[in-house]
This record gives sequence, C-alpha cells and structure tokens, in this order.
Amino acid sequence: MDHAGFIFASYIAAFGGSAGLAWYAIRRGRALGRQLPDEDKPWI
Amino acid sequence: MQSPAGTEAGTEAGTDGRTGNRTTDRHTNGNEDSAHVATTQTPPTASGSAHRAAGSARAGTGTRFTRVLGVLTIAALAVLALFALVLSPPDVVQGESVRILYAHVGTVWVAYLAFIVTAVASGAYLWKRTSSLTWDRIAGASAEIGVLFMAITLFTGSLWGRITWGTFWVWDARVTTTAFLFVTYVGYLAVRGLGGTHEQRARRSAVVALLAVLEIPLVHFSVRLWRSVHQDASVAGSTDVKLDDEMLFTLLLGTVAFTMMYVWYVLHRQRVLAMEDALDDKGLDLALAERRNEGLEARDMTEGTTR
Amino acid sequence: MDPAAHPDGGVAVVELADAVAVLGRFPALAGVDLTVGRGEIVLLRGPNGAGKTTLLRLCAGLLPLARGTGTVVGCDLRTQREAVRARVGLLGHANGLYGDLTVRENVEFWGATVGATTHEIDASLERMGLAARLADVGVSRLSAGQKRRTALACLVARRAQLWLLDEPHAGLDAAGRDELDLTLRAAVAAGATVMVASHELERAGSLATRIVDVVAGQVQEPSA
Amino acid sequence: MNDPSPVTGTSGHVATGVWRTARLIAGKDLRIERRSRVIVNQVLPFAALVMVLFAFALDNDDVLLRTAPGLVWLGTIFSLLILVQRSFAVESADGALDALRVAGVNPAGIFLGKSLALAVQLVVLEMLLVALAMVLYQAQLDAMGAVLLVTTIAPATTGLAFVGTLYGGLAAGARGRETLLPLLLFPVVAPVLIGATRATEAAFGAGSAAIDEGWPWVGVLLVFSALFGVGGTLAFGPLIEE
Repeated sequence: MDHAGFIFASYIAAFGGSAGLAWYAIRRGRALGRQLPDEDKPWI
Repeated sequence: MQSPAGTEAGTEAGTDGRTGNRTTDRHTNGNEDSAHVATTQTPPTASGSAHRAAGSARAGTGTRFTRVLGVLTIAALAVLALFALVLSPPDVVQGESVRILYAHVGTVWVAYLAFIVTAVASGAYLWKRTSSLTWDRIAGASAEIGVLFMAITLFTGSLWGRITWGTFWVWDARVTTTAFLFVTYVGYLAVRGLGGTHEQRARRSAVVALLAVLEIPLVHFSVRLWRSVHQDASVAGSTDVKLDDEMLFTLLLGTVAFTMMYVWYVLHRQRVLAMEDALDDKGLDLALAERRNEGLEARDMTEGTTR
Repeated sequence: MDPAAHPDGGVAVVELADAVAVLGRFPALAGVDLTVGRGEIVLLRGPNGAGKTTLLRLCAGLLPLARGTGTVVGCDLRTQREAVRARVGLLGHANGLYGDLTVRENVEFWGATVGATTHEIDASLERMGLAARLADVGVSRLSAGQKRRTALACLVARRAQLWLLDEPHAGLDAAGRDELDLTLRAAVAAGATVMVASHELERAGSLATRIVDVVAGQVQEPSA
Repeated sequence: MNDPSPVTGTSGHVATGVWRTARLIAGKDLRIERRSRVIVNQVLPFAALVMVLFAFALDNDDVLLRTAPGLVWLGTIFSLLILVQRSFAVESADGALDALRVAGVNPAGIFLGKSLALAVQLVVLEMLLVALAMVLYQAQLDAMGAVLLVTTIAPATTGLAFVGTLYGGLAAGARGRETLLPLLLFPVVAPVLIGATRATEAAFGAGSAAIDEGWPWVGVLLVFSALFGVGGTLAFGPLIEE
C-alpha cells in the first residue's frame, strides 16, 4: 500500500483518540460513582 | 452508631476548620476510603443518604442503552477499519490516500455536529423556559469531544493534504475555518474551567458559545473572500473523488460509527459532569452542617459561661 | 439639602420574613426574620461564615430570595431587585474607587450614575469632611481611613438610603476608626439607615443602636 | 409592605439611560488615562517598538513595503491586548466593577462606554502606526487612499473595541486572565485582521493592489462591527452578572 505510514497514523489518531476519551469518561464516572449515593444518579 | 460519629466530626471541625475535611473528601477514590468518609464525616442530618452511599454497588455511568450502544460502536468501528483499510478499492485518481478520508470525514462531521449541539444546548440553557444545568453539561460534554475530533480532523486532513497536494496546510476557507473553530472551542473549554457556582459557569460559557456562533460565519466568509482575491481557492476542487458503491458505503459507515461514538460519549460524560456538580454540592452540604454544629456549640458555650 | 431625608419615619427600611438565600446549593441564610427601622444602626455580630456578608448582599439586592419575603427601602426583594440596588449602598472589603481620579471626581462619577446634581456632590463631600482640603487630592494618595470616607461620600452622592457595611473597621488605624464612627453617626443624623457587620465588637457596639446575632444563617436578637 | 414605594419620595432615582451611562463611563476612562498617562507613556512606545522590530526581522525594503499594512494591524492587535487589560485593571483594582454592578448601573451602558473609550485610544494608536509605516517602511498614501484608509479604520476600530471590551469583561477578575484573554480574543479578531489588512493594502497601493479592491473589505468590517456591537450589548450583562 502506498503511503501506508500516513494512512495508519490517521487511523491510530482517530481510533486511539476515541478510545482514550472513552476510557477517561468511564474511569472518571466509576471514581465519582463510588463517592455518591444512588439518588444522585437518575439514570440508574 | 451514626449520631455519635457525626458529633465527633462536628467537634473536629470546630477546631480544625472544614477545608481540611473537604480536601480529604476530594481525594478519596477507593471503596474503603469512601466508606470512611461516610461514617466519620457525615453530620447527623445527612446520615441516612450517606449510609446508602457507602453501600452503593452501582458505580459508573453506564445504562443498558449505553452498554448496547458501546458494543455496537466498537463493532461498527471494527467493520469500518476492515472496509477502509482492506476491502474497499483504491481511488482511481487519489490511489490509496483516499483511505484516510474514511476516518477524516466521519470525525469532521462529528466535530461540526458537536459544536452545533453545544450552541443549541447553550441557547436552551439561556432560554428561561428550558433552563436547566443538564443543558449546560450536554454543551460542555459535546464541546469536549468536538475539540478532540477537530484535532484529529486537522491531523488526518493535513496528512491527506501532504499526499494529495504535496503540502500539509493550505489556506483554504474550509480548512482555515476549521482551525479557527478548534481554537475558539479550546477557549470555550477554558471559560468553563474558570470556576464560580454552577450557574455562573453555565451562563458564562453559554454566552461564549453563542458568540462563537456569531464569529464562525464571519471567519469563513472573510477567509473565502481573501482567497478569492488571490485566485487560488480551487485547490480543494481539483481532486474530486469518484465514489463507487463500496467507497460510498465505507464513507457512510465511518460517519455513522463516529456519530455513535459521539452519542455514547456525551451520554456518559454528561452524567460524569452531573456527578462532579453533585459532589461539589455534597461538599457544601457537609460544610454547612459542620458550620451549623460549630455555631450551635459556640452559642452553647457562651451561654453556659454567661449564665 | 438632604436627599436621603423623607417624611416617613414610621416605615421599616428592611423587612425580612423567613428569608432564605442560597449560594450555589448552600443555604447561607436559613430563614431570617429581621426588621430594621429608619435611622437605626444595626450591628450584625457572629462568627465567620455565619451569614453576615450574605445577609448584607441579600439586602443589597445582589442575591435572589430563595424563600420567604422581603422588602428593602420599600421595594420588593423578589420583583424589584434593580430598584433595591439603585437605592442601597454596599461597602465591602474593596472601596470601589478609581485611584487615578481625585476624591471629587470619584464622588462625581458615582453620583452621576443616579443623576446627582453638582449641589448634591458638594453636599456629600461636605458631609464627609472632604470638601476643604482633600477634594482635589488623588485617591491613591489617601490614607485607608480617608479612602473609606471617600467611598462613604460616594454612597451619599448615590443617594443611598440604606448603608450596608461589611467589616468597615478592618484595616483602619485608631484615628481612622474614630473618623468612621463620626461619619456613620452623621449619616444617620441625615436620614440614612445603617447595617454593619463587624468583628470589632467593642467599637461597633458603642456605635450601634441595636445588636443582632447572626448564627448559622439565622438571626437572633440577644435577650435584654 | 402596604405602601410599595414610600421611601422614594420626590427625589426618586433618575433612571439614567444607556447613552448617558456610556458617556459617563467613557469620560471617566479617558480622564483616568489623561491622569495616569499609562497608554501614552507605555503602550504607544511599545507599538512603535514593535514596528521597528518588524523592520529588523524582515530586513528588506521591498518586503516591508509590501507587508506594511499587515504589520500596522498586527501592531494594533497586539496593543489592543494591552489596552484591554489596562481598561479592566482600572476597574478591578479596587472592586469598582463590582461596585458598578451593585449600583445597578446599566451593563449595556458600561459595555458601550468602555468600548467608546477603547476606540478613542485605538484610533490614536492606529494613526501613530500608519505614520510610522509611512516613515519607516516608505508606504505611500494618495488622496483616494486616505479616504479608503479612514473608512477602513472607523469600522475596524469599533469592531476591535467591542470584541476587546466583551472578552475583557469576561476575563476580568478570573484567574489566569493574562493568558485567557489572548486565547479568546485572537481567533475572534481574525476577520478584522484579514479585512483591515486587505483594505489598507489597497489604500497604500501595496503589492499593486487597486483602490477598488479595498471597498468590499470595508463591508466585512462593518458587518463585524455591527454584529459584535449588538451581541456585546446584549451579552455583557449576563457575562459580568454574578
């Protein structure tokens, strides 16, 4: 494949960025969820 | 059991001040720590709810819907990678570099969608009849993922441009506007972090988001006018992609997959932000109860000595 | 001559019933009942964070009334906060003065926000003892006490009918405190009403016509 | 409680209008500047210094002549940052901005007044920079060019003043305002930089630009100025309200 480096770099940025953001949201959510009672979580 | 512990906390606060207690509250992460917080720091008035907090097993921000959505998103992204990198053919004109566009178009679409949502949610917050901090949190969550995807877009776009045009950057109206949008929303996130009450943060950032809506068309228009004077605005137009069905499908798939990712993130993040706000309020409640205890004790003491 | 004097001595200047004010989610005032009549100097006494500052800010129309009812200088705290703000003067930790302008220019500026006449400006300077020597001195060259007096002259020029003073004695030396007390007595003699939050209990206590305890966001009159 | 407005009496408070408030605030700001001379003694020399530094950096008469318009407006925008910071440092030094809010002074009036004072200071600055460009970079200006230049400076200046006041008020009193302000301000003033530079190029005849090419840019500047004038008048209250 021509330009394989550029193409893979693009997908690493896109997928890696998404995964990093998702991981951050989940981790932060769990950390906060432990400190709060269920009344403060209307989605449960 | 609860009540004596609470009084103890109150006495402690009387000598030590309550800021120390609030900091420990912030730093607790582990399970045993939160249990500790619940028993020793709970004032008598809030003991019931805190008891449940210690026993809460349901951590996290997931629901059945977001879990299903999350799995589907991962699947869609995997299929996207398969089609984009393996199954779809190279473009007649552009060759392999067209593969970058499958990721590029999806993220740029999400970035613009995110900023539209931020603007609409900000408007909804400022409009009295729909005003709610939930709108503010949606606006913030949306801007966060928008800024990240905008950065990814600029990165993938400049790689694609290097292959296609031989340069990482062109002063095309679309590209320039996108870059300005990126900087503007970085500024928006900085304004969200300024502090103050939740309402202050919400109103300030909502006004900034609406001002950004004012700014962006102006930037776009002036850059376009500028490039048209210089007569070289047509770089972007010269490399049109001839899409066959497979490529069109991959492009659509990319857009759908990243949009699902966006929805998933905003749902989760909005809940995280709600919990951050709630935790702030909880800290204040604790502080208030301690303060009241402190006040009552101080009064008992002075009355005891004078009588 | 005196813009603040009105022939209505019987009317309460501040009237709060079960007033609750919230900072964020924090009920800083948890049900305050308080009536202040014209010409009173009320001392708010209480520990730090008991709600003294919040009470003053509520009376200044800076905070919304979360529950309860309240009128200040005849205007409803729920519906007429703008009007309240224009009629009361709040002096917090900062003086709100422009250091590069003279005393007179500062007083003129704040007076002009309510359309005060030159005559009224002169009168307010006179009343604070600033007319003769200090009027044309730059504010940045004044002592702390003189700055406080200038800030009070601005309140007079703004035709403030209710003066809300948050720790006015802080940062003043003995002479400055004496000056301030004289100033407040003069203001009351001229028809204003004063609420003072202060730590300087002895100092402010001799000044006050009434002492009110603020404890945990509530107000108690000390039993006589 | 029975009598809704007993205390007001005959000397009821005159609700001062937006324009009166604006004139009052602008007059106060300009008087403070006349007293303190911070801008004359510090900002104008800074701007002149920037023009000299540009000449050192570019080191070529042809390039300087061609880029003179852009350098004039870059110098203006850098100085704008300092002017805005000064404008709000005056207010927050002793809590005067809070006092204005407490006094119930019309926020639209504050916005317009501070913008007006800022615009006056900017015009002085721009005239200095244009004069320097003509002296240092040999920029030429004929009669038609001068007309175009004046027509450009008017909306560009008001636009910059509106945006500067708006974001200056937002950043005033915030932690890290020195760094926050440029982050907010620079992206927004980009259309002014582009538009005013192109129009000034036409006025100077730099890079063989004709006078006619300048006028569409005056239109862009007018739209910018009008939008942020209206937007700022509406938004300033909520931004500085607690």
